[in-house]
Amino acid sequence: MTEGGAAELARVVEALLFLSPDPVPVGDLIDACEVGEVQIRNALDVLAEDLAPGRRGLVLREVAGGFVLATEPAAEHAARRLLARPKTPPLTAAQAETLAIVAYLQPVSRPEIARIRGVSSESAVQTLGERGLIEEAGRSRFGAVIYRTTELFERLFGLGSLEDLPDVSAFDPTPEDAAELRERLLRAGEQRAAP
Amino acid sequence: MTEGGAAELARVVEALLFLSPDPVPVGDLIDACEVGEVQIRNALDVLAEDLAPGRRGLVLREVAGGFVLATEPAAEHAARRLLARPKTPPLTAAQAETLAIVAYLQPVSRPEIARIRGVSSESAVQTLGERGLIEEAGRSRFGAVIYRTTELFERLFGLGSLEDLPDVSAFDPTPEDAAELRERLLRAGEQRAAP
Amino acid sequence: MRTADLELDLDVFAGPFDLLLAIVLREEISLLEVELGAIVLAYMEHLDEEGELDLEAATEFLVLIAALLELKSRLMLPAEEEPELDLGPEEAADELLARMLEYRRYKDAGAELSRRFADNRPYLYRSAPLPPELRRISLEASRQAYDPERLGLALGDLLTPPPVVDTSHIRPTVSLELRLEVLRGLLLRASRIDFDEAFGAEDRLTQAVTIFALLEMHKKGEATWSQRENFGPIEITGERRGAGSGAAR
Repeated sequence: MTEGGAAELARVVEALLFLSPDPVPVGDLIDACEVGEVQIRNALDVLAEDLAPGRRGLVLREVAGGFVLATEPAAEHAARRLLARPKTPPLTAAQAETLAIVAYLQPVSRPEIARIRGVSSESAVQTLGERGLIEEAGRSRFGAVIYRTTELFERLFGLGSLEDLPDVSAFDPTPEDAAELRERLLRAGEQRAAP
Repeated sequence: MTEGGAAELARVVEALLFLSPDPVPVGDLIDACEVGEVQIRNALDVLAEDLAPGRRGLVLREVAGGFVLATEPAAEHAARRLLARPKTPPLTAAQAETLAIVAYLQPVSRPEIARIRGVSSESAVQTLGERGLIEEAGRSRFGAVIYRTTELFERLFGLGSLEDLPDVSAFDPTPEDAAELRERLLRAGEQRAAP
Repeated sequence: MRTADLELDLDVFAGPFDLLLAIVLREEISLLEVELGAIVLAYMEHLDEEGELDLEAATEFLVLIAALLELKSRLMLPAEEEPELDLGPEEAADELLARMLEYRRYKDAGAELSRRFADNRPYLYRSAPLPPELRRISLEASRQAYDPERLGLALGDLLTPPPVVDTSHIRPTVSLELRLEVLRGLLLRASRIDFDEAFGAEDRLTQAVTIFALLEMHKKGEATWSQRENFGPIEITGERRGAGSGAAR
């Protein structure tokens, strides 16, 4: 395909992404445009270049398994004024922990979440569900509802897919930290045992 | 305002128009961006230039209510392929009954459908309408919307015309009854509804 | 060190592990020596740091304080002779440690998710209905997806009259359903009915119920009626049925 062809296809792709309410997978773009994958990838490259940060009011993002247009961060303030859309509240610590457990262990049941957090996590689970970040994914063998993250979760957290989550072992404490914690636990127990 | 300022503001305006489903009046842009009318007009000029026909997948349009982004016509074919796919999930029992009534009795009013089925059929009628299987065909003298099937209905059922609907006598449990189909359906419906 | 205490911790302690961590790491004292009042203060401080004092936090706190009360009261009772325990002190500490470390992993992962959430919040997405020309389903692209027999079957079901109930033993009353049926039957044959002509010969109760049935039909948009003057003739007009019965044969 010629250079001009890629630019032209990039325009069509931009229009498709503008119209589509959800991120569009590459396969769907190929079908819709009736071209090959190479052409679509080229067109996406052209579009990504045209919409590179700082060039236009829009940027191209790859999230939730597809491509989507979004406004650039510089426009956020004016956009919230225009649409009277309040800033979404940040996640509470309880929500963030619960979401992390669901994201890494999915599908995961509520008792399992409660076991890891040490507290019943009903309200965090419910709020995350209401915010559209997690959803029910059936029931476990024991009848407990199990949860998984949603496409919206990937979109709002800028993840191309769940594969893009950082490796959970990155959050494990260092062996030294673990050893120190163990030491303190034992010491606390000893103090308690000898009043 | 400097040239750079106008370009920057044009990006914000592009973002605002991207987010807004309806045309945005200039006054709203002024309020959202917290700048004067001259700056907004300049930014709109810059944006109109950037989005001149043939340059991008989007174009800037001024319509009655203000400014709006739209896709360029060249993308329409692909957009149709991507987004206007017929939705054909299996019909529920309520939808099949409602559709059968409309297909065989058309034109038929919603109160009549409800009487034959013995239950209000609002949601089935709405879903069939959204899927393009039935459409409104005016109103009865009493203001009730009347329905008929669409060309898409014939297509999705593989019918050359309405004449090709299966002969109902093959499914008729009371073939000896010579009364008109509509009358018999209403009678059976009322018997069902009677306590 | 009495292993029972650690076991007791595992069984009874139901508070947030981050608090347990905080107590163990920061205070470096045993739970037995902690004034419950100090726990309250420590927890309030903890909530303060979190910047949230919502219902969930309050519930967690209640669960925690109840658990601690039970824990402390058990600790203060004289210890009984302990039977042989499966867990040695080291193993018990390890088990508690494993749970605390697992918790800490997801706590930190949660913090990372919160950062990502904040980083991605300024990107806004469009949410607009499709332009009208795209909302229509494309006729050219459509293929047969349904079996027409489904419609015939559905209609057959609708034509099946319910089993007839024998009501011969019931003394005759005037039923609204029957009056509706009569009215609908008449309106099927004629678009206009004169009330007196049709029902003048009926008894008063039947006439009254017929009027009631008319109200019902008016409500449903099936019929309307007019009376030009008090006690004048009542003319009932039915909803005109659609012409013919489509493809029905």
